[in-house]
Amino acid sequence: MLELHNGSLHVEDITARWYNDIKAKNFGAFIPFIGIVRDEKGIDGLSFDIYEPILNSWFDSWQEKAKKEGAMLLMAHSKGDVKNHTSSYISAVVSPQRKVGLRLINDFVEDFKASAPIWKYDLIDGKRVYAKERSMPLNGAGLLAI
Amino acid sequence: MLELHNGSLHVEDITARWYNDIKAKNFGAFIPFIGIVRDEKGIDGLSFDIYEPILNSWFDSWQEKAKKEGAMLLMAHSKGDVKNHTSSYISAVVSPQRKVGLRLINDFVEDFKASAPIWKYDLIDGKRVYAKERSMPLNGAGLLAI
Amino acid sequence: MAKIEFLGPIGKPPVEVDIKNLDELKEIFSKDDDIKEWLKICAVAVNDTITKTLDMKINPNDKISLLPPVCGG
Amino acid sequence: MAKIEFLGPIGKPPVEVDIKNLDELKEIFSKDDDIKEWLKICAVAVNDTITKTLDMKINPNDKISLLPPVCGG
Repeated sequence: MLELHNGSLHVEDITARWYNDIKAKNFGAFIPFIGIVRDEKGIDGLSFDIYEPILNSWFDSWQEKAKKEGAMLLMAHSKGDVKNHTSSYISAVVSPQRKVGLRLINDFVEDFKASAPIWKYDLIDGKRVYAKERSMPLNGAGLLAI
Repeated sequence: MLELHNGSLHVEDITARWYNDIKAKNFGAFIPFIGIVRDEKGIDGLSFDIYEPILNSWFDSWQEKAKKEGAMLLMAHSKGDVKNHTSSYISAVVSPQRKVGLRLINDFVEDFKASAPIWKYDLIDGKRVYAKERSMPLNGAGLLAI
Repeated sequence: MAKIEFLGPIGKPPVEVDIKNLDELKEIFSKDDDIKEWLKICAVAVNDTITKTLDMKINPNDKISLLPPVCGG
Repeated sequence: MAKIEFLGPIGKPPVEVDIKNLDELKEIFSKDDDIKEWLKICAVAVNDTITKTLDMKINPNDKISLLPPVCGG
């Protein structure tokens, strides 16, 4: 399940809801990865744009992959502004097996960083500044380069 | 920080407390691993014995390791009986860096399984049955073997 | 006419173009100095699937999206 | 006298023994059929540190712990 929220994520509510949804489903391991906005380089926070159609298909293909290993993925992400010291991102794996779960959360979060169509901006003096230096070109980038 | 609880862990309370403790500390990533007792082989739950002096020194040595990478570890474990579909174990890494955090939670949980002096019993018809088949001899086992 | 969307930080309103494949789109963009720098680093999706081939046929009503470098989380 | 603790599932009350090293403990245990099977799979801690050497000197008041195979989580 993929959910998008306006602004900061309510981490306690989301993880508690997920935990209560899955605890009786005999999975064994629940591994959330929670991203928290760091106060650095004088930013007030981050802001995000998301292209939902491709995010959804990217997530669905990972869900299929997880399903083949008996696992399930959950994800929440913020749209718009997220202040320092609040959360913009939670990914979680539920798995019957510890090792599968630990491998999946690693691979899923790494591929999320490389492939999810989400654009990050630093919030500086009330303005959005594209975090170009920290961003990664998608696989296939440069197709129309002249 | 290592905390031991009698019976099942209150997952929502523990993870919310940890999250609130660390969210303003600029770590960036918070990765809990939550173990949930599976209903299998006709058990009603699990039960645990813990040898605290060695568990504490094992945990402290991992905390030192994490500290050298700028990260921090948190752990909660149950003593005594834990019913199916409730949690007996939470380990968490907080890290400024995603990759360090993901590697640490993997290595910490794996070594926990191999090294933490905790004994597991299946609860079957109100009796504790040592989970011998799933248990691992500690490094150095057999020293006094005849 | 195919619709071209410029996603995220590109900050350019959508345009409509009359093209039969992506090669023709590249030709059109070669005259647009605003977009040249972005083209080097953007991936291209046709109807929400990222494509890696320029000879892809484009139909009227197709949606073409330019996706700049990403940084979720 | 050193104190021997049998941890977890061994389910045996502690005993006190008069020994100068772990080799002597091994000798004493060789006569105890109850504990023989456990010895093959148990690690041994002296004063809460797991040891891998039998010639370790044991002092009076030392605590020796037998730790059977573990399975936390």
